[in-house]
Amino acid sequence: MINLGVNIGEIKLKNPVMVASGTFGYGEEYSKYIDLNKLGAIVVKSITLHPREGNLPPRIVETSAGILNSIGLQNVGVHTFIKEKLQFLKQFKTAIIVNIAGNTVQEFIELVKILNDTSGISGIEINISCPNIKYNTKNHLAFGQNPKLTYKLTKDIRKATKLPLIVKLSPEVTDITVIAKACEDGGADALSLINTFPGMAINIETREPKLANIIGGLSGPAIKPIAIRLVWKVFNAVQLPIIGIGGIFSAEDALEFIIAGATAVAIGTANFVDPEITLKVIDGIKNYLAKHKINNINQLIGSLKIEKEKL
Amino acid sequence: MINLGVNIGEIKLKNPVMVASGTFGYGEEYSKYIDLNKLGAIVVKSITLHPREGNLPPRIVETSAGILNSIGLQNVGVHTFIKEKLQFLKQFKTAIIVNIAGNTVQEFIELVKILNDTSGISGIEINISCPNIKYNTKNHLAFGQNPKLTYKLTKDIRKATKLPLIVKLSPEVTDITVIAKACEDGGADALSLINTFPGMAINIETREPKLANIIGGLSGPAIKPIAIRLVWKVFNAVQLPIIGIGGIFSAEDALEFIIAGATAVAIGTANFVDPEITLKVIDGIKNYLAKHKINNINQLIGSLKIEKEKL
Amino acid sequence: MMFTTKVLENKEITASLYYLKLQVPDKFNAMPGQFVMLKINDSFDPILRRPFSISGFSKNRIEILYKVIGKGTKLISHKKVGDEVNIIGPLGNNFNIDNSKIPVLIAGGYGVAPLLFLAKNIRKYSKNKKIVFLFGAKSKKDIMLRKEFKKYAITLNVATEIGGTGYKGLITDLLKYLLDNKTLLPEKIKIYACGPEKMIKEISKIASQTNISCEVSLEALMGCGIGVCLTCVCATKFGLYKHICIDGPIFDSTIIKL
Amino acid sequence: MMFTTKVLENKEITASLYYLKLQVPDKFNAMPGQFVMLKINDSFDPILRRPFSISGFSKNRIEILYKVIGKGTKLISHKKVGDEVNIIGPLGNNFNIDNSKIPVLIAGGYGVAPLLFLAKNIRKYSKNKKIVFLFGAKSKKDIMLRKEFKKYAITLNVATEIGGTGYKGLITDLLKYLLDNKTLLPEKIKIYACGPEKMIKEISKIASQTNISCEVSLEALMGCGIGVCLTCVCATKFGLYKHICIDGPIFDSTIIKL
Ligand SMILES: Cc1cc2nc3c(=O)[nH]c(=O)nc-3n(C[C@H](O)[C@H](O)[C@H](O)COP(=O)(O)OP(=O)(O)OC[C@H]3O[C@@H](n4cnc5c(N)ncnc54)[C@H](O)[C@@H]3O)c2cc1C
Ligand SMILES: Cc1cc2nc3c(=O)[nH]c(=O)nc-3n(C[C@H](O)[C@H](O)[C@H](O)COP(=O)(O)OP(=O)(O)OC[C@H]3O[C@@H](n4cnc5c(N)ncnc54)[C@H](O)[C@@H]3O)c2cc1C
Ligand SMILES: Cc1cc2nc3c(=O)[nH]c(=O)nc-3n(C[C@H](O)[C@H](O)[C@H](O)COP(=O)(O)O)c2cc1C
Ligand SMILES: Cc1cc2nc3c(=O)[nH]c(=O)nc-3n(C[C@H](O)[C@H](O)[C@H](O)COP(=O)(O)O)c2cc1C
Ligand code: FES
Ligand code: FES
Repeated sequence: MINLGVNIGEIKLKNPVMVASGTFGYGEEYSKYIDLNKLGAIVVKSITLHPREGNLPPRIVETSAGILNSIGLQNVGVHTFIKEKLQFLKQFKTAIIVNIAGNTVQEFIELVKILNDTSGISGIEINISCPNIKYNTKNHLAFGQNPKLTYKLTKDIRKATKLPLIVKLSPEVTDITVIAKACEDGGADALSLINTFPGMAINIETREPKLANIIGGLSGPAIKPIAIRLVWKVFNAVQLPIIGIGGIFSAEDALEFIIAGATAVAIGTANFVDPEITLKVIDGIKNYLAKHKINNINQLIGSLKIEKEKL
Repeated sequence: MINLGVNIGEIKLKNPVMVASGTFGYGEEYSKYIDLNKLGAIVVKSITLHPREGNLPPRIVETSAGILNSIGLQNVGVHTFIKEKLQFLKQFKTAIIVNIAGNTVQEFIELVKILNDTSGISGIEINISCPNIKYNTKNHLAFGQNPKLTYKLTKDIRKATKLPLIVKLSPEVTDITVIAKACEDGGADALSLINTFPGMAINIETREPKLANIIGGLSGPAIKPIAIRLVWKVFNAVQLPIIGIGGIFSAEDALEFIIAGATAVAIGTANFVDPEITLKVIDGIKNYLAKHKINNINQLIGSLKIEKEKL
Repeated sequence: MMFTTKVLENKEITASLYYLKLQVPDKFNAMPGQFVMLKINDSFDPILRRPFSISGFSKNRIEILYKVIGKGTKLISHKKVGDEVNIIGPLGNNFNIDNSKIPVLIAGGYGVAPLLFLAKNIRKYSKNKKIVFLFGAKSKKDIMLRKEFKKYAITLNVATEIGGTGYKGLITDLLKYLLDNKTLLPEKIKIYACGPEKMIKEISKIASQTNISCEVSLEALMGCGIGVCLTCVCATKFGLYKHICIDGPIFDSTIIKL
Repeated sequence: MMFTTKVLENKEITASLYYLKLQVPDKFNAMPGQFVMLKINDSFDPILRRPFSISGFSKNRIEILYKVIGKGTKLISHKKVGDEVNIIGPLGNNFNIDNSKIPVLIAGGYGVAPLLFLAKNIRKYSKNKKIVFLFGAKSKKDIMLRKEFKKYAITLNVATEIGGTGYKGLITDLLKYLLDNKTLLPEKIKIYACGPEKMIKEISKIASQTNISCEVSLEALMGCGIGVCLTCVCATKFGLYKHICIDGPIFDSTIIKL
């Protein structure tokens, strides 16, 4: 028997294949295409304290091997989420991770407190890196771009909850290990990387941005090489388990992340193109392990072979 | 008559289409495919004080809509460059920009001093952002990732030369406007952005990095949306002319950069796929201007239309 | 549902407009107004699926009428009989037929696709029902499938912008003309429209001014087509967004804000 | 030179091995050992051109023998007669024929491509010259183009790893065997080899040990094929890198370090 189970802090996953926040809604639509019980974990679309309408359309641009999106955290708000969406998700034997977003530390804390009292949640992922909203921080940089803010936010949330805490990092930083360490020091249980890259596209005929929000977040295979490198960098800098995200469209892609140091992976954009992709990735990982006679996926995590003198 | 001429500081270009450092060698090979006289400028492969053999192979990986390279600044060294390569380039009526790289401020200064005494050079581009070499800086970060180092380096070089000075920025920073301002304050005449993104790819069968150097620089259409957004951000933050670089494969791509705020563009990876691409881009820009009845390319620079309330 | 199927036919019927016929599984059942998301190939450039209205459905077979616009549709036009394509569908809602009224179908350009299906369906259930079909296009050559319309006993009222056949002018001008001269009576008709945004906007305006019951088919850039990515929003008059892929693509013209 | 041309033929000749024939301009002139860079299509995935040895050349036409390995070659295998492809070439250097020696051509797998061209060329200029051709592959079915070899009066010495035809074992074992039993005399022959790296390594070793003059064709990941990107380096015994695309792909086996 091959063991596919991994642990993200105290969250036990039956396999390392999760779905990324914002690309799987609250699971309802995909339940028509796949058996949600088979997933490692479901990370729901970012939830805010109050419902959000999101940005003006157009909200998406197709780019080479990627997409830019500027949804702007459209969501039903935490109360409706708990009342309606979570009820649906609870019926599955799959870890539910609630991704939360806030504009201030206070908003995050309030959200966490509400979730503390809610059953059926395996963990919390804090989104400190959405490129589609304006933050009240210096230069409008996201929390996740400032190590001090990241540390403080993580610590304050850590104090407010016993739920496993995952911090989702922005790739738009000079040295991601500094941010990762801030999360570790602040008491995070795991890290998700990466969120989308801020990007832009212009309609040259009208000379207007293609997105109403001007900028959007770049996701998809285009960013995969960057994401793998950041996972590897962070894996070598902190002890926390890493959820690898960015352009995963196949089992091979997922395995690259795992070998680089990811304990689990989350699939984002690929869900849009192939609603069955998650199950295909799980099967592919299984076949790979069988072929390579590895009976426990944990042996693969961070197993990248590098000649010593190169480090 | 449509005017295609632009100025990068004191460098007058007959059109805004340049070629990016490291993707055009020293021009010899491409002279068999195109008339080098037609280019706006040629930026030569990074030159170092002494010849460099570069990194071990494999040095390239194809990724989705991009490539990772880890050449490692292989070059003939400044002396051979001047004696052999520059002689060849001098025969063309095209601006020659010499891209230089060094490990220390001292190395950069020495290089600049040698170039000061050399005729036939229109400007210097300093590469403070190569992802393929290890710097003697803190955390091995490139000069271009630290605003103070960037400022000091720019200022010291500025003092050492009267040649127009272009600084080539790394995209791997938290806030590129801070670096851009450091260059402006240090006395740079223009900015090139962007250099490649650090990235990685793994052979899952052998579990080894696909590049001998482990990491490489990501270029190509994959990074275009990120590059355009960074150009736009810097355009709104500093007064310096910008050379837009990143995934330009067509006139449409070049125009996106120009509308976002680039005074000129440099074509990199696309030269490998289509040696004639530069001329096609020049023609395409001309046709666009004619169609849109714009008789001076300078009117297009930074002409992105954005409703006020969105800024 | 998602399935991989075979191209039965893919031919150009007029300048850059293609008729694609695909095999579909037994379980596949479609209503006029619904659409499919078609995967172009295995490459990541282009990466997204493309939405297309179903323009005809019979057992084990659907038809798509598409115009070559950019990279994606160009690649689709290269597909040959027997080539495989992957489809998600049928998706979205459908036109609501009001049997008490005369259906007035108004198509602009490739907007004819879902309306052709609708017309066929109406004809299928009532042989003699009057169907008014207004078809607007740039020029004569863009008015295609005349034979197909004839087969289903549907008379076309054609408008071309540059003239050459039928009414010279916009299809919305033709509509106004037919309303003005009382050929069409507002209380007796229901409009079903599909076409460029400008046309939809104008028809919605006319419908609201004259109190005509009216359904329109909308388009939006779509990431997923199944209600997840939240990219395909359209503003409504009640301040809330609708998602064109699941709340639409068919909307009552009175609720949307274009 | 760079040009867009038409596919004249593209057919599978044995499991996942294809023979592609392309039209080339009048000015195109190729020598055995040279290669072309083929653009797959207009998509950016895959983005790079693919290098292929020229395996045959006659006026206005080249032949390429390629194996389907990954994304790029799979897409090439879908090309149909009349489809357009863009080519840069001919590129690289060529084999140096030493007329005073018996040519011993050693091919592993699709490494047969440039050697087929070489063999044809040698035959073209001397009808009766002895040509020794060692062809190694996995199994019998991988030994293709027997007719073509026959036509040029070239006798194949075949080795297959799993046996079934010819010598059972590696092609390098067959070479050793032929040297041991003096069928081939080191001072009388010159080796021209193309195949997997392991084979090239082994042949280079044998050649150096027995003092046989030997040229090998090397492969490397190539960004440009024209000497600019500096990705295709190969270490030499003198410490300096050579660029396989312009200094090669043909090298004297004594200078390279694999
Ligand atoms: C519900 C629905 C039904 C449609 N039915 C039809 C039909 O029956 N026949 C037909 O010819 N076309 C139809 N379209 C439009 C069709 O989807 C686009 O023409 C097509 O996606 C263009 O792809 P491209 O790659 O050729 O163009 P590009 O411009 O290169 O596409 C770039 C991106 O924009 C998107 N896009 C471009 N134009 C449109 C558009 N008008 N609507 C939505 N997305 C667009 C593409 O999907 C892609 O993501 C429909 C669209 C929707 C939303
Ligand atoms: C000078 C030269 C001559 C060649 N001649 C032939 C020939 O005659 N017949 C033939 O079948 N093949 C030949 N090859 C190998 C051929 O180029 C590769 O098999 C092909 O590029 C694989 O592309 P892919 O997309 O199918 O594979 P993938 O593995 O998906 O390609 C990924 C990347 O790796 C590169 N790559 C993969 N394998 C090789 C390889 N062996 N050599 C160089 N690059 C590679 C691809 O070009 C691409 O950039 C030659 C290679 C070189 C360098
Ligand atoms: C349409 C869309 C919406 C997203 N919404 C969120 C979100 O609400 N919260 C969040 O943390 N990440 C969000 N993301 C980012 C993804 O979770 C993921 O980090 C990113 O897309 C990279 O992975 P991918 O390349 O597999 O898509 C969104 C991504 C997309 C494409
Ligand atoms: C093979 C290769 C070598 C490069 N070498 C250099 C270099 O020596 N110095 C430098 O400043 N940039 C170098 N670059 C970066 C390019 O100049 C350019 O900034 C980058 O490739 C992004 O542009 P592109 O997407 O058009 O390729 C190199 C890029 C590639 C692909
Ligand atoms: S297209 Fe994704 S929600 Fe409508
Ligand atoms: S392939 Fe670019 S230098 Fe050889």
